[in-house]
Amino acid sequence: MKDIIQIKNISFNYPDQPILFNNLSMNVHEGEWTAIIGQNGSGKSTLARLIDGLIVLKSGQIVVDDLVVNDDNIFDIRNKIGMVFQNPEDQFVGATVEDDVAFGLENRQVPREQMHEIVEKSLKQVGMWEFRDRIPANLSGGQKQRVAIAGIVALSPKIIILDEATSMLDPRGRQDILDLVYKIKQDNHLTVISITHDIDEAAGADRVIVVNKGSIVEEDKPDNIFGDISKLKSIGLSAPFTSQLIMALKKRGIDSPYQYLNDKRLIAWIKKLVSTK
Amino acid sequence: MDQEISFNQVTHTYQADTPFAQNALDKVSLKIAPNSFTAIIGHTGSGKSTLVQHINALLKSTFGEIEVYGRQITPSTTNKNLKQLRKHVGMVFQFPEKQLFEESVIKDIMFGPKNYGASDADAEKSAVKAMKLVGLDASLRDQSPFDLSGGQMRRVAIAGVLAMNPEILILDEPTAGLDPHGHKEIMDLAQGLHDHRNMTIILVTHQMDDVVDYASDVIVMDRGQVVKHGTPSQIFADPKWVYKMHLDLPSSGEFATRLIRAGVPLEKTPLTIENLADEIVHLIQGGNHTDE
Amino acid sequence: MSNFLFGRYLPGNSWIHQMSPQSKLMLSFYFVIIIFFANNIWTYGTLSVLILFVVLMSGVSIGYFLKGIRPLIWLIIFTVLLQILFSSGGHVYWHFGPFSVSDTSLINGGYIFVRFLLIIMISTVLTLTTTSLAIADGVQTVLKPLKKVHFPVDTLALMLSIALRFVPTLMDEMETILNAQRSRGVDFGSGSLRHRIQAAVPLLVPLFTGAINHAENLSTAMEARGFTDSEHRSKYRVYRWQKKDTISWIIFLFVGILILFIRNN
Amino acid sequence: MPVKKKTLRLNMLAMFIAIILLQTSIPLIGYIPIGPLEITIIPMTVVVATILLGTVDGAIIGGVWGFTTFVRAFVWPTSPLAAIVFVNPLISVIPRIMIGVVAGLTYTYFKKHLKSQTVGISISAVLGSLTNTILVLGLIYVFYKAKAPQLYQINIKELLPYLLGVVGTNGIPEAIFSGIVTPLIAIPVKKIFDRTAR
Repeated sequence: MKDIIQIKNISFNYPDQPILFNNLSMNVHEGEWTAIIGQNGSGKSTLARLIDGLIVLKSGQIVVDDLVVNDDNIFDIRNKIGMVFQNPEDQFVGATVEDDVAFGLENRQVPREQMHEIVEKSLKQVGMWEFRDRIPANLSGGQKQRVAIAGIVALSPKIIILDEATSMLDPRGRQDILDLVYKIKQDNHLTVISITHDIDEAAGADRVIVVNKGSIVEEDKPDNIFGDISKLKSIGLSAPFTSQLIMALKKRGIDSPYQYLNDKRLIAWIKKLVSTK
Repeated sequence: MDQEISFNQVTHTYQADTPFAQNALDKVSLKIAPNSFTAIIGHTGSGKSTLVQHINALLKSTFGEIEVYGRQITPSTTNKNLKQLRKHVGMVFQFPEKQLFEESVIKDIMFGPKNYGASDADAEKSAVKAMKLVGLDASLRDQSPFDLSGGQMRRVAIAGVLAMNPEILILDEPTAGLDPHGHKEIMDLAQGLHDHRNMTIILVTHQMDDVVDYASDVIVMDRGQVVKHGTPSQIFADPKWVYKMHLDLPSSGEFATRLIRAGVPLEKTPLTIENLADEIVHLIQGGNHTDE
Repeated sequence: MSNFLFGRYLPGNSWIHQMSPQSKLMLSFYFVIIIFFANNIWTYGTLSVLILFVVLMSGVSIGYFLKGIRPLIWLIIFTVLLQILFSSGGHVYWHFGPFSVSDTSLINGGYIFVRFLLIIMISTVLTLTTTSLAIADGVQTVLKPLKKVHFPVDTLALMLSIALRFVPTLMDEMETILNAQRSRGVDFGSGSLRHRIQAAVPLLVPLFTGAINHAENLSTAMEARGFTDSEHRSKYRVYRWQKKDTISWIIFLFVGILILFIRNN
Repeated sequence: MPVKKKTLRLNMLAMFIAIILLQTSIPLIGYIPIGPLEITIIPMTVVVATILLGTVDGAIIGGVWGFTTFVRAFVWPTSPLAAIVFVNPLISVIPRIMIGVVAGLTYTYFKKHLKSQTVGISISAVLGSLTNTILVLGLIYVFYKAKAPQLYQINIKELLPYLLGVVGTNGIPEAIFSGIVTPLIAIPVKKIFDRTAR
């Protein structure tokens, strides 16, 4: 599998602030869903902005789909990446839903007739076509995030970065958005990076990268990472629900060969326990 | 004097006398016991915020009376009397760090007490106490609140409310946007205020896990009415009803319904992981008995 | 709320609704200019007929207009009174100190009253049939010729559209801040003047800092979506010139010429 | 200018325009009515914008306020003064633009020559506010002298003392309060702004 994003020995700090990344390296595989987790202030959002060239690197190199992130390539790179940010309010540029979806297309000087077609298609994909005339004040946070996703779909990128995109939504809105992104990822063969502190969001990923204080603590499949509850706790994260349940069962003398299972496998295992005994 | 909060047939109409008139509260009657930890839940637009804003009289009812610790609020109560009431009801809004404005942390926290007539010395005393309470280091007192981290700013804002020594504390989604660690700290603070300082806590939230972990009472709002009021286990006993209200079950309940759907015969909806584990163990061991 | 700046948009599909915002904008402006030339009963009469016709074509009921004007009535009466009491000349019926009432001042007072109504009616028609967004677009089109002298017309339009989009957001935030400070014991709208002005500080500081944060985040989001500058973009929303615009212009120009002929020179 | 700075400036201006629009419609944060007079706190916003964004942008924000005043004088006049005076675009717009210009120049001067930021901001605010008052008065007088056509043909000569009275009695307390309150707003806001614009 190709490494669609390669981060090579990068270092970075904000002016007058301590160093955030020191010689950090990581890769993102094409077509995978990668979750980057860590507590607030661990530098994960900065990482997303560096990949998109929104902040300038001090040293090291980032390569996105064979292009080095630098001033010359920046617009080509932004064509390849769609970002959904944390605050639904602060990424809604247009006066109405359709104007907002069109914003990115206008920036790329797409001809008008084509724009109308793309906007309609994109809004239908996220189920917001009926809301096209609405102004942002009359939308919920989840609906605004949907519009943001439509704005990204309209530009047909190769990579979607969710930068804490669900952290301001209620649990239901959160799941809705994740399901939607998953569907869009499958339909369009995209790579997804989700930056989050929601452990259950990360549990659904193909690969998890744990970041703490600007360096990578661990990088592996969710199964291997979520087994070590005490380690997660030590860097301010909670354990996924399923790990907590396995622990609680262990305390009651039900021994498990596993530390972590995803929802489906845990359900299957419990079912087996209940029916065989 | 009666130490409780009671609503008697309270109706609140937005934009009364216009074609847009809308009942945000519709004949709400309820009682919140002193020193309870009450969660108010309901989907967006169900009237939760309107409800709590009546408790500290930011909104006045269109009809009906409210009594808060013996102080009456009716549609005709004058603003002067309302201010006295607000002193006793602290309100922490969503993203409270957005209300900070003073040049130093200590001044911002002193702002509330001073508005209610405390002397500089008294206000400072309460502010210092409040800083300690929320776990802010004393060395931060003269810093600009705008130089702090997001989590610290939120605590300054909460300290600003606590410095007024309210008897009732209303928290509107106090943990929105925080990571798990910050979340737990704020919720533990609320619990500490309830347990050790006898405060009545009213929590508006979407997080059902917090409801079962912290609240003793739950009020469910739907379309401007109170549709259920009870303990967490009473509220979540009927998953179908919970879903009908566009609400979620706590994680354990959610997981349990999936287990049931997969054919694991759990008997009742567990509220916590411990409950769920107990039930599973019970099933497994129950199975042992029949096998023997 | 999307129509904050100018009033209240009423959705509809009337002749006037369908006209392009740029010609509505220009025609309203033109109408105010012809009012300057009206000076007798015939000219005022003609303009009143025209405005009634416009109101009719807007599909909005006269009652709605009258309701809209009601809050302004004291202001209008006060201004008309000023006019009556302070103008001079003609046959004086009554006078006291600097005040006097004469036949000319009464007639002029009447004209001023009509003028007021005409202007408020035309601007009300404009704002009832055009969204703020369309007005912003109309301004952009009207200013387009200024591009030749390197006036950043498109930047201005984008700025205005972002501003209009954020007014409701800031308004909501203002309300929350207001409530938060009220719960901290601030008494707004009462007390001494000094107290009332200082009460603006706990409102405005959070409002401004919030707005600055919005500006920063929005900038990041815009750049992530490929924004470089506002002068090199295609346009999604376009209001085309229509036959209805041409016909309206012809009518208005005709009335304008008519006014020049029937006014007292 | 780098893209980042340009976009940020565009959005900062947009936010201040939005704030001005809010202030012209919500009394509590825009103008404080006292009897027949009203003290507006919008000049403070123009001064704050000037201090953060510079003289040119301050003038733009002032101009936007002026333009709003002009439009409102037709659509929704808030006082006879507005209906009579502000329908003249020169009287409604120019003084407002000059608030930014004067406050900007004063602020830049005092930043170099004065240690105390508060005093510098305070003086800029007082002068900015006075500029507005003096120019509105001056322009009313100029247009009366020049016998310019009036939308409402009112005898300005008789009215002049009244206009001077209203504007003057508003203008003096307005300037004083601007001087006191503006630093209280500008200093914390500048802190956030500087961190953002870094």
